[in-house]
Amino acid sequence: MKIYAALFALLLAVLSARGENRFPMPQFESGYAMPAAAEPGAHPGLFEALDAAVLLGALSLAAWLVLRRRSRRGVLLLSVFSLLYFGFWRRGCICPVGSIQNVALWLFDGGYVIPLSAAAFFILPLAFALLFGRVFCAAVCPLGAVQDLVVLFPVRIPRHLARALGFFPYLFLALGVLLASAGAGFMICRYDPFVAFFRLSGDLAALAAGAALLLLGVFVARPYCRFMCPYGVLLNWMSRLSKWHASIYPDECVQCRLCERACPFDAILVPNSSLVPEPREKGARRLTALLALLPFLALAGGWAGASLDAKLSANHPVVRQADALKGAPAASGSFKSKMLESFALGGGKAEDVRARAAAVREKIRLGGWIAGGFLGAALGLGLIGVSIRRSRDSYEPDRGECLSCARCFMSCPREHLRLRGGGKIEPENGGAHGG
Amino acid sequence: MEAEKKERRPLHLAAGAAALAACAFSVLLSILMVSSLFDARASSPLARPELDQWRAALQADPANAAARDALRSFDLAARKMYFGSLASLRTGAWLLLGAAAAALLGFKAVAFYRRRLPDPRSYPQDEDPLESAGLARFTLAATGLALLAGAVALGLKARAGAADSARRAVREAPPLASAPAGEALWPGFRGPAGSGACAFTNLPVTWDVKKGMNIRWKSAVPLPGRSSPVIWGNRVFLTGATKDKREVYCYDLAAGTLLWRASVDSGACRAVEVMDDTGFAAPTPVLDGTNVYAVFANGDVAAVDFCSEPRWTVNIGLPVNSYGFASSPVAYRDKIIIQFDNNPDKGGVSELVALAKASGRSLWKTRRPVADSWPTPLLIETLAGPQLVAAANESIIAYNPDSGAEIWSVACRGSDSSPSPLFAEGLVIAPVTHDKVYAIRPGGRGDVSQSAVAWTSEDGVSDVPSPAAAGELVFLLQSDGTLACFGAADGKKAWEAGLEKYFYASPVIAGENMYLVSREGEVLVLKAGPRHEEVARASLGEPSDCTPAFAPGCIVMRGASNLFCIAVK
Amino acid sequence: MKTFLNTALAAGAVAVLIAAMYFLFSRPCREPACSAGYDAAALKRTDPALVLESSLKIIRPRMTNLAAIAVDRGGNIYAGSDAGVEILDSNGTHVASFTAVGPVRCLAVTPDNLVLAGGGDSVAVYAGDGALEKTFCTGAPESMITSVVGASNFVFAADCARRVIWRFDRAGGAPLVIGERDGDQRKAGFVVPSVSFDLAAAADGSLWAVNPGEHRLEHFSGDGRFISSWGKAGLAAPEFCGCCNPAHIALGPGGSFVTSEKHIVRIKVYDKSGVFKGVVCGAEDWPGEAAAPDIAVDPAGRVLALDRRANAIRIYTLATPW
Amino acid sequence: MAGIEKYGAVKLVTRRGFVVGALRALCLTLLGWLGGAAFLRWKCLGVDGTWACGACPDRAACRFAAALPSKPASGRRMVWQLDPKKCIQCGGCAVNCVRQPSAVKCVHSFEMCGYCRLCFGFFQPGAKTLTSAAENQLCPTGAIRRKFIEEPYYEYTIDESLCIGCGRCVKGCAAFGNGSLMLQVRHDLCLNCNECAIARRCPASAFSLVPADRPYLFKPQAGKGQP
Repeated sequence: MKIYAALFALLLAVLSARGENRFPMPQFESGYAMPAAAEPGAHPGLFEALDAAVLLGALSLAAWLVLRRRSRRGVLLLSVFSLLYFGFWRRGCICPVGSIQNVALWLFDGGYVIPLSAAAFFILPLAFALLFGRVFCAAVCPLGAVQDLVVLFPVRIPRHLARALGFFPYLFLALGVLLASAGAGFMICRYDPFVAFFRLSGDLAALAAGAALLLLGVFVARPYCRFMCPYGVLLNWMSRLSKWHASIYPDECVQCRLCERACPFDAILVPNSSLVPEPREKGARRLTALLALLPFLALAGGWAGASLDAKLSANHPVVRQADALKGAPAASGSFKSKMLESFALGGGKAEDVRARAAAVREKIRLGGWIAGGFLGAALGLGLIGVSIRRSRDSYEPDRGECLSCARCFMSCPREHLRLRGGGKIEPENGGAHGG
Repeated sequence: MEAEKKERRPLHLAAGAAALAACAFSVLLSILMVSSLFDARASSPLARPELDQWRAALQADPANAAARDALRSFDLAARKMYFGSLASLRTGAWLLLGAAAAALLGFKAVAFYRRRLPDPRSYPQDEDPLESAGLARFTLAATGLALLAGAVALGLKARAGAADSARRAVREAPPLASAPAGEALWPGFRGPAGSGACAFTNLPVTWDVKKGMNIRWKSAVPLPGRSSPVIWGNRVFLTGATKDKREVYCYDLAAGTLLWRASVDSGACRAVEVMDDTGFAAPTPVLDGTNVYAVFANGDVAAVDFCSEPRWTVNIGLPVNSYGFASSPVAYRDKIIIQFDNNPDKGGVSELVALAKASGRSLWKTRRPVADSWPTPLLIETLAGPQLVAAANESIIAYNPDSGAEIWSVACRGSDSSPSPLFAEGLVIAPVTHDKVYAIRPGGRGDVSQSAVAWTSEDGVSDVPSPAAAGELVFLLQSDGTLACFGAADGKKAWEAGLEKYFYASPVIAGENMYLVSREGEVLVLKAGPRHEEVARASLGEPSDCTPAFAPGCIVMRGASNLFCIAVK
Repeated sequence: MKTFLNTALAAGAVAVLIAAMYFLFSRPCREPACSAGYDAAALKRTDPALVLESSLKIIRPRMTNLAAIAVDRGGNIYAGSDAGVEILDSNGTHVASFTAVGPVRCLAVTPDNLVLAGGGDSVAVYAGDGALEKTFCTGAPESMITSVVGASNFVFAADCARRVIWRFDRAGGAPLVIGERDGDQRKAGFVVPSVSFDLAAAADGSLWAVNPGEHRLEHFSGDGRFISSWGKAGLAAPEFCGCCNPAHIALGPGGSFVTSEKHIVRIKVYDKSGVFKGVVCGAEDWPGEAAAPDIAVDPAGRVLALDRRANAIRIYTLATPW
Repeated sequence: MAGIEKYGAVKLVTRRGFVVGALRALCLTLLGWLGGAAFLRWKCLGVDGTWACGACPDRAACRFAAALPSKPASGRRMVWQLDPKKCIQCGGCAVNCVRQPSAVKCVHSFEMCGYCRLCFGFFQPGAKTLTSAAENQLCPTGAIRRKFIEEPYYEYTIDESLCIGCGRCVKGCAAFGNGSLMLQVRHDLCLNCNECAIARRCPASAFSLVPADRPYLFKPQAGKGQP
């Protein structure tokens, strides 16, 4: 009822200001009681807290399952739970992937208050990645879970191809953060291929794209996570710095090569100490060349990004309105004509809109420089990363790429020994799901 | 191990079969769902043309029971179909989910039973790390470059699109000057007072386009037009049009760069026939410091602000006019007033039309008892208040520019009248083609044909060019080159001269000198005095029917295809 | 062989992937379907053939927030605002102005040039020089006076909250309630869905009142007996459309009617038997206006309309005589 | 963590280990700061979007949670809603919502309704007869119920299971009536997407996030409380 009080006060203000008419209520003689318009409330607020709590619990459990219990089955069950809870029950919103944009908007726009759940969804998985690796991807992320479940006949994508595709997540990250921070919409949510499934409704286009991705996922394991997910980029960085990380073998590597094909994501690094490295000075020369190239790549990227300002800023409502205001009146029924109609209704000044639009364009132009520069630098660092060789004498997970899905554990003979010794799990139902 | 496989075989098969069945089912289901989705789209409540047709039929004939029943049954069916398909979509989604899960489980089971112990010997040798690193570098670089190229291409495309957009135009344009005293101000046809005269004396009398002598700049005008340039502060405006394109141009007075061009289309886009001598952009635009108001041959009237933002565009009707519409608009307070004279024999209606500067909305229209004519109305201030004098073949009528009410009129018997009236020595001097020159005292009311005519003159009756006045002298130029000079007050002819050239442009006077632009582009400069005295001659090097515009230190002239700014260097 | 197969598969996969994403990305932002079947703008257009030829004069009173206008027998124009009343002569030149006791919602001038200003539940009576003579009160707190007229010996006030007309004698006493619900001719009495309930006094001392909810004008004798009514609902030009129209009426020379409507803002002329004559000005002439302009007809037969947005009074002089 | 040390630990080259550890510590601090800032901002923010402690001269006061007024959490939960004052009834709500039919419905503010016999929100413009037959109804799904109350008043109620939020009735009522019909997001249906699909395509930019404890933006309830 507070709202009515407020509105009525507002009304009175309006009346006194503009002498506006009031509506005399009909005098019913038949004793008719006037109903009130129903106002169903929003979902109760405790969901926010609940989501955050469930997330925390799931993450801890996942970390425990992967690093301590080393149980693929547990991870699988947990991921099914996450899919059902965060996916189908909570309808995939809010998810950490999208929370990037909430954080960006909040950091760049003082007016926006980030929902605590969004903040938690952004921070917790990263923090866990810093400590335990990408356990979030393994068992908590609903988008990951739905893809992980359909991995049936994984094929190995040639490394170089995987590398190239691995650049796209950086692209999405840069664009998503740029647009979100400029208030030009949440691109990452817009192109989330699975949220339509979680809602069991949505655009045909979105559903089709999701289905395509899932079908693809039968052969190419987790295509979205590996080749699109912008949040994966951050997790990748954090995971490289992780304090503890899943390892293929419980104690030591016996170089049996049994795990070599166990990872559907091709995130297992084979020992290379035995191979002959290329001549030292050659590598050194290449490395210096790439290092020298780095700033130029960044500059070029920045320039390209800035040159996209017009295209990018077209997503911003104010810019769209300014564009609608320019040029001759549009055909009735068109989107432009509707914008003009609403502008006329609001009774604002075209100059103001134009000024605000110009400001937005400048902002996005600057953002384009930064985002493009970031992409250029990412490219350069990627090239460098490909070119430096660290010698390994045992099979290790690639800390950045490894999703801690625990598939490889059961392919290690030492793990079987451990289980026997521990005797916790009988060997036959220690189900190894490695393809 | 083998034994284990054997005993598990049936399970294995069962799982596989179940998986395949579930697959088939879900495929079928998804097909059905897509179809019902299209049903929902097809029966969308938002677009039901049949319904609208039947409604129209009913509107026409309420008793049409057939249409009524058809409408009702269709409406019911469509609603059923819509909500039905939505419901089936909802249930289908859950079913599909279940089926997919079942298929997944089945396949998992198969994969589980099919699993083999890993056999490293069977693995192909992993690709050589060095080689793969090289490949990776290549593909990564290729991807990056491809993205870069794509971004740049997109960016450039957008740039090209926005190249001549108003935003850039405004950014490049010099700061807007609302012409104060001393600044250039030539806001409409034949200058501020419509007398074709100004007091500037620092203007060149001779120049040479080829050598560039005294030519400040020369820039091409995209579309043809006989409208004359107008000037406000540091900007020159003019219009150009073809049969199906109409544009307003803004040039920088200092440098002559085309700052922007705005196209005008009221959407009425009705074709109109004009004579080549008139063209599609004969009316000269008028300025009020914020907008330029332009009129075109097809009745389109547009207001464009000084930064190229279109304010409004309306069509006041298709002119019915044997030569093509040519009368220029007049700006008065919050109104744009247009003398819209049309040929009654061809079903035209002659009106004086007042549009609101703000919206283009018609504020008032006043019928005019005249046939089609071409003069531009003249706004004068009298003791009794402002008057708008509109000359035509049959009569010269003064209106109240606020209400459009008629104040006085003088009957005449001209035909094809084009010259605009002039205000000099307290007299309205109106040459009426093929009739006489009338000098009228604007005091009276009603029909003042007898009472208010101060003097008339048989000769000096111009047909195309409008007169010009310098102090007490009036200059009347005929298209065949006969130039006559009268005393404005008494109508006594001071002198007359044959210039042996053809003129459509109106004479304009700057200080001492009178500039006359001949049809082939020869510009004669005469003394605007009681004796015929030629000062100089120069040429634009291209034909011109446009009246020059004056700004401090320079003359702006429009040729057939170029705009010239002539100034003493 | 195996690697080749893998590469091919992977390439195909990537193709599908890119295609899917492109499909998503390049999908143009779906534009809202025009809510077809309801083009309000089209309904508001006026048929130019019905527009009566007229010339327009605009006068600008000094007061702002004008709410009502009236004309006296001399043709002087009275404009009421939330501050007071301004008097202008027939050419629109300022004559005088005085402050009112409360905001003026409706205004009238009696034959002997007393100014009646209605608002809230009362009618204030001022002498021509603005001296407050007396105040008539309905005595019903909820009442809301939306129109007042002064006949030779009575003052009528329309009360849109009570949905009745009050009649006072010149002393402000003997309040008589007119137009309450009666079973027979006027089943529901006055139906006033929104605040527009206008009156006009005929020369013979009888009273014309708007029944906006029923879209008709009703005729009462001076002593409050219902005599007759005319007007029908509909979108056509001669009819009254929307909720509560006509919002304002005025009587022209010879008992002809001038009506002013809201929503489709237009001013129309009917002859004394309610036959449609034509439109003085249609919605095109009232851009952005939704409320009905208050109207009055001066002795010269000019139609005065209050343009609240421009804070001006438009004076239409009809070319055709009444 | 002994077990993890035993099974999961990764032996690091010491120098690299040091750098990595430092970076890790840095990232953790950053994340912590982010969380703290988000919490403070959330806690300090008044329902109206201003700092609740904006009254106190130094913003520093906000750092101490004790100094902060404890607001109900729901006050800071935001939900999508559209402003009827900006709405132009373009019909986008009906087609752009991720739900079918849309979570946007027409609501009826009875206090503003004139209970007219001829309701321009219910009847087709120019309907010949005032019956609820299909040819007369404006609503494409027949979601408006018309009930006779007493001469001459009729009550109009919205059947939300049928309403698709196209806003035709709203347009009609706004154009010719009191404007008592308006479009609103029903929060029992709205999924409260992170980015509202309708808001993104609203030509009037009428959608915005509003506090969840006052989730409806009706027009001023004009009829309420006669003087």
